[in-house]
Amino acid sequence: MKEKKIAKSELTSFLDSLISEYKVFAPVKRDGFVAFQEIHSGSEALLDYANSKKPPKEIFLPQSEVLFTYRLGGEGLGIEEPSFEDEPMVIFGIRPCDARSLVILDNIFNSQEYKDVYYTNKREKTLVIAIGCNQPSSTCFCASLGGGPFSPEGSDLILIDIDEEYVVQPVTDKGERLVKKHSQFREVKPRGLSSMRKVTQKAEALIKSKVETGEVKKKLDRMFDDPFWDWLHEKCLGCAVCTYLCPTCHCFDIADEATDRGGRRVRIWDTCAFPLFTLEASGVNPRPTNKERMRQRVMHKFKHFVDNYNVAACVGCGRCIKECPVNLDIRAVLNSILNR
Amino acid sequence: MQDEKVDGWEPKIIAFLCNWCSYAGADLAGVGRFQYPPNTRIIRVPCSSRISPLLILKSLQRGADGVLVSGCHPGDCHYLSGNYVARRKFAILNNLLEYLGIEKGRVHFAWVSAAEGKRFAELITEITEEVRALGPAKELVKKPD
Amino acid sequence: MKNPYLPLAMRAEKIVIETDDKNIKTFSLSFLNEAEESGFNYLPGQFAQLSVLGEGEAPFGIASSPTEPGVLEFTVNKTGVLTTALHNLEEGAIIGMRGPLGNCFPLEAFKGKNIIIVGGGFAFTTLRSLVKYILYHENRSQFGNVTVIYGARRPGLLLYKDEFKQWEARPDLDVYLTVDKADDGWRGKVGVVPNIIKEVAPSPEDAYAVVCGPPIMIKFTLPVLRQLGFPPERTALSLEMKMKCGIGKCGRCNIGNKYVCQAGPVFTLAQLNELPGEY
Amino acid sequence: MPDTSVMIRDTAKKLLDEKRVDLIIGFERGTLPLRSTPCFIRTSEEIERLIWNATCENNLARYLRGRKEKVGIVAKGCDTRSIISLIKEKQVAREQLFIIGVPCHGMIDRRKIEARFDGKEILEADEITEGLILKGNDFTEIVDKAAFLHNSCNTCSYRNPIIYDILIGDEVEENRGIDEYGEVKEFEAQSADRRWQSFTNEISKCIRCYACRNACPLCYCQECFVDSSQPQWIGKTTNLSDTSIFHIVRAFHTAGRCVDCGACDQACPMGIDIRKLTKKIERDVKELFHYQAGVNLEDVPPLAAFSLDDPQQFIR
Repeated sequence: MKEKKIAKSELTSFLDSLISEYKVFAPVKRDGFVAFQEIHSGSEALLDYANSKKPPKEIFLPQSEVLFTYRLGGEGLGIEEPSFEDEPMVIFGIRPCDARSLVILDNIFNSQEYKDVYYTNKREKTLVIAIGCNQPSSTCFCASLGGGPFSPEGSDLILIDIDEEYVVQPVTDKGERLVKKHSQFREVKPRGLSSMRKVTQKAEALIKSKVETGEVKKKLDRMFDDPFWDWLHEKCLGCAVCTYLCPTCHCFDIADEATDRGGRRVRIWDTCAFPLFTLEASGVNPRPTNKERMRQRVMHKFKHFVDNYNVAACVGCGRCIKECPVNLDIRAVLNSILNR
Repeated sequence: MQDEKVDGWEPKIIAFLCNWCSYAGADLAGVGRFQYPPNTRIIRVPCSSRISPLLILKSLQRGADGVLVSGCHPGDCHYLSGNYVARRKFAILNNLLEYLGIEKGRVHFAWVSAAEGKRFAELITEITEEVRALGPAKELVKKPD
Repeated sequence: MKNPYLPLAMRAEKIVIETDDKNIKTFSLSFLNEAEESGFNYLPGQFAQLSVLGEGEAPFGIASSPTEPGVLEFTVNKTGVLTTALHNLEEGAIIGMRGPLGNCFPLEAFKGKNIIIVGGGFAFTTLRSLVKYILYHENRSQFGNVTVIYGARRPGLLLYKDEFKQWEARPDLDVYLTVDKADDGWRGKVGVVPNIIKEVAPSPEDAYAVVCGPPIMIKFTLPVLRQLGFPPERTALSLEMKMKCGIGKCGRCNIGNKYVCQAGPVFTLAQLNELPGEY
Repeated sequence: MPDTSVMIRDTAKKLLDEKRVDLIIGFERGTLPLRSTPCFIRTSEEIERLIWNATCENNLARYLRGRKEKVGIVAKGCDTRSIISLIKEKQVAREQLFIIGVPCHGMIDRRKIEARFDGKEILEADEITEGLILKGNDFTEIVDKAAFLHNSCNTCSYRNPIIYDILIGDEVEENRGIDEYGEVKEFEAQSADRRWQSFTNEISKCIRCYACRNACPLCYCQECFVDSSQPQWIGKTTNLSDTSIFHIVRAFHTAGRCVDCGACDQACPMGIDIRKLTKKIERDVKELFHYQAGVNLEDVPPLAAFSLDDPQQFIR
């Protein structure tokens, strides 16, 4: 599809026109960090940022989500589903790694046999507009996982910053239609395209972190009983920072919350790092210590997910690396797996 | 407890009373026919030291407008020192709740002996009026988000 | 789009106490809505999620057989929050049910084979479904000899006593009941299940073994079956793991790369041998 | 004076070689600038991994419970206070430990540095005596370390280890003239409404990852009240009431035990000011019961004791 451009000075008006039609999520600064939130004016969107603290997965898989409410006392169960009448949405300014994470999550929530209506309903109504990463962080290793600072996968449209303007690459028909519809998008001159190539090459060269994840998978295939796991977890606190801040982690719990004559069933993020995750009512726990839980996290992301969906459940965004309270760096873990 | 209407609002107070003194005091108030407002729901516990802060906070979360914790006077504890230990715990909790901005007058502590039926009735009357003056509980009430 | 998280409304028509410690009850449920009933097609070995609204949801193997329409049965051992809530219900209560979930016993592979059904303790629920399914008059001729070996710690803890009485009287299946510790009235065998299997020594020739039971029983039963000559491909087990969604999304019931809720709960030993031993 | 890292390595090597301990818990170089990471050393070949610098923030006492072997532990002042609390609570035996005490000048708060550079990534950091040389894509800057210490380090008056088997280097001068409870007083000075608002603003950031709880050396309940299902004390969502109760009760559970090491604050990915609560409780414990956690092995923990004349003005 053909590239276009949009002048930075026109971005706000473009966002404003999106806001008139869509619920628009964009990065904003909140409590000292960057978060994806609904904006009501184009000028609210933050353009100069590395990435959000929490991944935008929460737009589709919120940390807490009501599955249904119920009232006791009537006929039957008295269940009421949520409306599912979400407005059409736009995520603007998502990073290419996070856009890819949505495609990875689709494997789970939009599977053949059981469609997760809560997720797919929002997902299908959302346009994804990414902004490429001219300045990847030292913790970014997207290129090791099949992505890259300008990877189009998962986006409908991707913007590449070439100083005064963005080159706009439509990725899907949806993206193309959006470009056609809005007057802010104009023809891009060959000079613009060549600056784009310069920018992307420069950024790609900045990604120094590399892990041979394909080899990791081959190693993991034979590593379940490896003594490696005996010490890997030793400094892990067993908290949920890495999994809750991960754009591809999607495990959840379901719980009921009762009030007087009614209540609700909610689903909540959950994590393999917690003992409760697999603790059975009988007291049996197949993953009783940090060792098994850490192994599950690594195996799930880099082996089981690859077995089942042919893609690792990691996009190399680096959030878990930046935020781990004890600097347990997943890249170091993967590299030591390679050395086994 | 969350579903009642606001107009015609009556405060709801949860009273955790120790089995040996305060509950007996409440009983005596009944036997002695001392009048007090009917807003209080009594929960009998073995000792004031049995009261975990969680019980107090959970009461406020689930819609109690006030909480009273009451046990034997110092020196009278059936288990000798339960109320002394509880006193330290409550001192910290009481300060912490006030510090965080939970209105003074939501959570009350009192010593009531088995002989103080009249005092119990007066205490409940006072607390009910104090809580009524504050209006419905706000801070910790769990609202659907 | 169908919402896979919504339970269907069921009425508890009958609640029967199974064991003398009163810890195990069987719930007979009927559909409130007929259309939902006709859309509900299951096979022995599958499970469903039962809900008590306000308390939660948990998975249970279906203990009834699809050959007896109109009713769905679940046998529930009181262990945690939800099972306690179920036990507190009275007949007539409305229960939520989501299913059928998971795979079923390899019924196609069973056809024409002798079937050895081994169960222990509370884990006879889906086996009961299987026995009933095989004994159903339209199905019986498709299967060879059927041997049932079922044990519990003591007579009072055996499930489905009345049905076992009927089965014992039938000429077309062999039933061996055993207890670890007998009481006065006990006329069955005494000894742990693996020992009884040794004693009965079913032939592995043209046969398929199905095993459900507590981990300790499984652990000692599998070597006995192997010794008798049952190959791992013809030994089936039903597994239990903590589950929440039951539809392969919530991420907790995996063994290696397989979710027990979707790829299981029934696995052949050959399949399990390919997976890590984390269950 | 020899380098602290070298002295730690020498001590650790000796301990392992002489089989006086089976395990050394210390710090090694992290994978990011301004980051070191806990390490567990069992053979003297691995000794070179051990380091010491101003980013050794984690409280290693967290890793002591439940161990059977003899452990050598690298411990700052606050870490030794936690160890004292753990010994008092019989979670670890003094005899089981060889404490390698390291006087501390305070640990760097990398988030403060990140904020100062407003999102520009620090790619390299070198520590010099008073300062840090920070390098990014198009800048190099020297900053004063003291300006970027953790809040808990700024108010710390126990920089020197309280108990130890060996002290590495010389004692450092303790903070003087600091108002340890300045932040608490500032918070207290606001109206009740403002206090509640500012508390809930903080708590609304919580994602219930329990990093605060899990990083805390003293949060070791077999079953945390948030994990209990019978009864279920609080809901599992990020509902503000539930998260508030989590934080209030967790803080309360640290009463008379918290040594203000700041591990909870440091672990929180959302930057919640958890010390606002724990510091208040710590002050109350000091004022009401004249007790400070982890400063000696003798004093009885305040909530395991009482005095006949404890304050009770709040009780009718």
